Amino acid sequence: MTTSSRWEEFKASMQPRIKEWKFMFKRVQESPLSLVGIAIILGFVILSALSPVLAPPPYADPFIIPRDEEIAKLSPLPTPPTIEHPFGTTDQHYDIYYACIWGTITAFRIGITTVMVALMIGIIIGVAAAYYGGLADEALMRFTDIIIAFPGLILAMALVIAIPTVFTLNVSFILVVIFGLTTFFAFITRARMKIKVILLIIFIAVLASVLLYPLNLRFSLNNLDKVLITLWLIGWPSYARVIRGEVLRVKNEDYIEAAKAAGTSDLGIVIKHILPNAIYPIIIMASLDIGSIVLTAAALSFLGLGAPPNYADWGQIIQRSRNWIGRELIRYMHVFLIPGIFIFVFVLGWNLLGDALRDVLDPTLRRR
Amino acid sequence: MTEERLLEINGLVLNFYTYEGIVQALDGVNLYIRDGETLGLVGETGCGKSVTSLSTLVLIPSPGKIEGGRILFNVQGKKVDLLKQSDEHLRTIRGKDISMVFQEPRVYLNPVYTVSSQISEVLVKHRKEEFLKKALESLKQERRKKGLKGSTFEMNLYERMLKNPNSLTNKILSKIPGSQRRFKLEVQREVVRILRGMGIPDPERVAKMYPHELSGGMAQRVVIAMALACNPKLLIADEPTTNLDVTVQAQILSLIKRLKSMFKSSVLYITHDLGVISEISDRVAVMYAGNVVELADVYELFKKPLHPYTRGLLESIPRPGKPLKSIPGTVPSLLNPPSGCRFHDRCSYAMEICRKVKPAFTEVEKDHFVACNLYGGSK
Amino acid sequence: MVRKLGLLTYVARRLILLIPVVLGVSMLIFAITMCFPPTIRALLYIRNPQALTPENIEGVIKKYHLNDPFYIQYFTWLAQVLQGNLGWSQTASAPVFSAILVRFPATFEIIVFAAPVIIILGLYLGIQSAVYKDKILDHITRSAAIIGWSLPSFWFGFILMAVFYGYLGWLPPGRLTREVQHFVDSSQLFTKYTGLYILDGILNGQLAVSWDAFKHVILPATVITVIDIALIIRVARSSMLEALSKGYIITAKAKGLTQKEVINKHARRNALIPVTTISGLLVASLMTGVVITETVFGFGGLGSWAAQSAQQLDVPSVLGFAMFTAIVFVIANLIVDVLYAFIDPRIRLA
Amino acid sequence: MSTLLHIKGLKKYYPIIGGIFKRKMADVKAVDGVNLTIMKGECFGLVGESGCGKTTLGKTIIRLLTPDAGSIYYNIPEDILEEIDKLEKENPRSSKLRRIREEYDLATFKGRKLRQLRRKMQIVYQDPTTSLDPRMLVKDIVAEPLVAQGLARGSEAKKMVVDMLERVGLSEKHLCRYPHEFSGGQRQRIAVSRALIVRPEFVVLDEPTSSVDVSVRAQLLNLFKDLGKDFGLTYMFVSHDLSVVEVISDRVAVMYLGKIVEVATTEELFKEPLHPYAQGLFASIPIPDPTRRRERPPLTGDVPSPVNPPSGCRFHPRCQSVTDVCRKEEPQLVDVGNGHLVACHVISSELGK
Repeated sequence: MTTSSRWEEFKASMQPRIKEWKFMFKRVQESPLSLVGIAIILGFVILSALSPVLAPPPYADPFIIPRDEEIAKLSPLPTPPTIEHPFGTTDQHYDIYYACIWGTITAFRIGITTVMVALMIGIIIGVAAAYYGGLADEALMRFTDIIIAFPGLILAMALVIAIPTVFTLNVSFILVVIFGLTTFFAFITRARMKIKVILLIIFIAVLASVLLYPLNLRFSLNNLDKVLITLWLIGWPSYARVIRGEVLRVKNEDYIEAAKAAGTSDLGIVIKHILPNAIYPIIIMASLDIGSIVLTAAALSFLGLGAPPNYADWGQIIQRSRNWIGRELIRYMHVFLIPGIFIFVFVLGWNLLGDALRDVLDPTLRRR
Repeated sequence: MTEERLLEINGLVLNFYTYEGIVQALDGVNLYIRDGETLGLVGETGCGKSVTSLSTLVLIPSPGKIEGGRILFNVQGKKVDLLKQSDEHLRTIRGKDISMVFQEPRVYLNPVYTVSSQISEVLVKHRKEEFLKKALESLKQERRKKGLKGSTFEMNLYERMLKNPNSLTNKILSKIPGSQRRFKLEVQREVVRILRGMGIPDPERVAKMYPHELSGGMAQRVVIAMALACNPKLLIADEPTTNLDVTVQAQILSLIKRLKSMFKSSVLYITHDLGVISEISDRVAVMYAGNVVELADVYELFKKPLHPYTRGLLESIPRPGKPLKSIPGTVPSLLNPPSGCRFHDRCSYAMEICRKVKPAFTEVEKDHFVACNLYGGSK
Repeated sequence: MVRKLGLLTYVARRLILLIPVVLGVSMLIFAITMCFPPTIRALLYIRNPQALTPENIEGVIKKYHLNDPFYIQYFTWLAQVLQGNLGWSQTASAPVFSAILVRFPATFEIIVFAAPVIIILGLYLGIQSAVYKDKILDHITRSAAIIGWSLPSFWFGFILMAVFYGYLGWLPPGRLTREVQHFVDSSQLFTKYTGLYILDGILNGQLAVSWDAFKHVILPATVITVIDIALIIRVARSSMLEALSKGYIITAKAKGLTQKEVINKHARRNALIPVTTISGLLVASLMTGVVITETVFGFGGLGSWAAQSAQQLDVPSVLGFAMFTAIVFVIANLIVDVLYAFIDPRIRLA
Repeated sequence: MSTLLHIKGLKKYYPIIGGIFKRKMADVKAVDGVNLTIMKGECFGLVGESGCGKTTLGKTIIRLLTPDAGSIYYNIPEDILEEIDKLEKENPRSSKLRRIREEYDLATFKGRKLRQLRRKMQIVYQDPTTSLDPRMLVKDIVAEPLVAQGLARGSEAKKMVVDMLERVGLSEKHLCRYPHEFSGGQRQRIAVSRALIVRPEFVVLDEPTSSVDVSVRAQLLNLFKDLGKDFGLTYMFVSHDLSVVEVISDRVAVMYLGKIVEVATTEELFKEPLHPYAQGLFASIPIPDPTRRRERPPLTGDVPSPVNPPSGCRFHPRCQSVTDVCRKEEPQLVDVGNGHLVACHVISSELGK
């Protein structure tokens, strides 16, 4: 087969997909609010890309907020916006403009990584629970019930203070467990003999090398890292639940049985049929979730459990307003008002996008 | 001739405005139903049968819009165009003069209310006066028997409601718990009576059940009971037996036949099953892609079908010993319906004119209407 | 009869399902405690600060088996929890359990004002929004819901405080004005019957106290309402839309019922079912909201105590509070499940 | 004609889970002791009302479901079948019987053997809107069995797919489309080509025409007939539509509540059904001819629940000619001549006289 004909074939097979996308895009265009959402998120993406230009970092770590220590010594009170500090400064003279610009990247980092990790864990657990059913299902779902029983922020509060600052990760142990499990599963399923042998060899090699040179990684975590880890740990159960429900729904469809009748293996059915048909509600959830994750992270910062005091993070700046609860609050309004607008608009953007996605991807509204 | 027509639909045009464009669902539908007859409306999926029936009740599903035509209905000897009636007037017709039975009875019953509460709703809506009188009568009788004189609160309430059904005070008074005990009892009794008339065994028990506790056949009987509760002049049955078993279907069909002759109602029976059509109807209307293409007596239609589509349809019925025939091609999309006669691209008799001119609905023989250019319909 | 049995079985099954979840909650809390060294864990067992001094800390560790394997520790810990001993709260200078009991009424006051508004107004707006889909009212309600859902509660609280206290001077932060607080705490004329100051004020005949307490509750309750109402609106709207698209709505219309009857009788009852199930989530959301808003307004309830404890790394208080919220959530969900079975006859047979 | 399938005492129960601990409360006895033989190259019709277990029976025979009891002998020589009968009578636990069953009895197949069976036995579902994955292109749908069985891939597979599509009346231009872009009849053609692309010997057609329009139904029936002849297929045609079964099947079995009540050649059965249920069923079919309207009253009552089927003959509560023995004893299929089997006490006692 020549390359050009292969290209033709690729084009032909892509055509219906492009048609689908066009159709979706048309639907998106019809709801102006979703366009606003997309515009907001794009705006923030551009903002974070341009942040080194908009607010040149004075230190090696760009997330450290610059401050004028001399002035801070003279007057620790916040100063209102000036030309030099367009958004004003906080007490101790931290620059709010700088914090807002670089805080965008912090927000993206928190939102997107958390959703990614939550999605990954959620899909694995949800699919496993639904597919194996029975006792495994019951156990996994009770486990998610337990985590869901805690209001997210409150469990996060408990976890953030519980995670130690210096963290030793036993990499050897994890490697042995991962490869051990893979090999084990390969042997109990109908994988090809070649693969089984290769996996066994790798496992023995890993075991031997780990026994010879035990690997331990020591992490030292700042408060923001703890927030991230916490959010990763508590974000997945709702995904697992929804995915499980979707898989159970899809599992009973005729085309799954038809695939079974075609002789497709269990894993093939999961990957080729179940996941593509079950994934859409999760995508909608994820985009709505980024907003609430950023809100939770900001709330933790607001409670003094998040980013350290000199770190570019929106919630952390607002937290500083807690010093003037009462009448003076209005005098230093800029301290909480401006970063708050950033959080609000950022979250609003994701929520608008999620809302629009729900309409576009809603299977009940799809044409037949 | 026309004076005996109970319902007459003339040139009904209905479009759906969807994301993908305008679906021309009904393209000038013509049909009429006489007093006391059963008209079978037959057609394939998506040809507009159900839309026609819903339009008759002026309940058009959401993106749809009626853009032309008339629906004449005989209300107390007077012909009125239903499409021009006020919503208030229509509500007195719906459920009382025209009622409807649907496919999938369990979808069309509210899952959170019992059978009796759903049937009594329609009774209270349209036959309230009758039950108030009954209740009042039985109350008076009982008191006479006991030798009591004067009146009770309940009695007063009924009398006031009879005199002035729409007064606000009466409405508020009737909200007092227990104030309408006897009235409700009368309604309940009627519900059970109607259910028994449907051939439902143990109607008292069924009345207290929720829809999900009923079998498909039983649920369909309940829906029919609901539709016939007010003795309507026209019963529209939209594929009422499609998802039922053949043995249950036979039961329902004979039930409808029996009730029809009992109540002297007319029936508009919609189905895609030619067997059912020949079983139940007096006359048949054949629909194709938003048009009624042929309307005739059932014997005549089966013996001498005129429209090529009707012929094709009758020939595609599997008959042992005969080769199976089918109509080539598929049903067109109503987003972009074929020009002229909508059947022309599947028709083996298609002429040049069929591509351009939409055939008119003409009476070719007495009471036999066809919309086809073969029969000079294009004049 | 069958139906009743079905309902009983259903409730029994829900109750039995509670056991593993409650046990699991305790295990998770215990797992979190295990992240701390024994010297901090010791705080979880003592009932007064004198019991834990640098001299006798070893004794405490030994007494509660804090160096033993984790499963032994779990059972000793669970035994203490079941006796109502959740440890010593340094923040409150009181045992955690009594600290929760003392502060709960304050939080309850906020919730009492917020929750009914959230549910009733949220339902009303959601249903109206569905009935008038794509009309002005729908657009306004939906936009308002999305905005409410996107608002950072602490920021919104600050804005409200800046306006209504900083600028207008109307609604002060805190739980009571200082003088009133003093009166409440020390006067012979005032007895704290319930701990709900508005109610206590009425019971004591001191309406000024009630009024003062009410003024302080308004803003926190508003913040929680505005943020959480979005959840109910959204679910109510979509479930109402779904209910309106069902076949039985056509039946109801074909019966000749008015639009109002169709909506109020046939659609609404069905739309209530998903709203009921989501109310459990609302409880969790309220608890989170309380932590933030109480901190913003310096309102001395459970939430601000928990936030303060977390900041001061007061482990027993934070964990005690977390366990408390989880138990509240689980019980709320049980109630929701039972309600659900009453609304939806189908569930009883499952 | 030789037999392709021997089905003996086949049972398939679905558990009902419920109660406080979600334990098994009861069984839905979907298929409850079915004996059948299907000949090579015939079209075997299976009729009955919904919920009588006909679809379950079809799926169990091709082992999409695991039977709870019974055996399905596939392509088994007559002499071995006789030996099995003998062994079962003498010593049902003998190791020889086990060995034979492992070789011929599909009910015992597992793992790789089961997957290889998929090459020989295929199924076409009732509703192609649900049996075709909405997120896959036609070429991937049709090629799936080839790829899964490792029979062909890439351009070779594509060529086979195109050949197959052309055979069922579609063409190469339909390759890169989603199922929702087709009409019902075309979708069913896609489903047929997926089933036939591995060149199976036995195909279960599970109400394949009940979701398509009347004018298209005949096209599909003709297609099935042609393909059956060309590919030398044996069909099991499951349907509740008797008129369709009448034109396509060679022999027909009538099923009621998990049991076969009557088996006969199509002509015999449609001319004179013997079992009272079969008679009632046949009388219930509306005939598309207004001059031949039904006179006989329809069967009364609903089909009982398959969880607690009636004792004895399962049809006895609805039967007109019920006798005492019907309530107690379960009737067995008896040959009334010409391979016409009926399970009815009344008929077999008449025959005995």
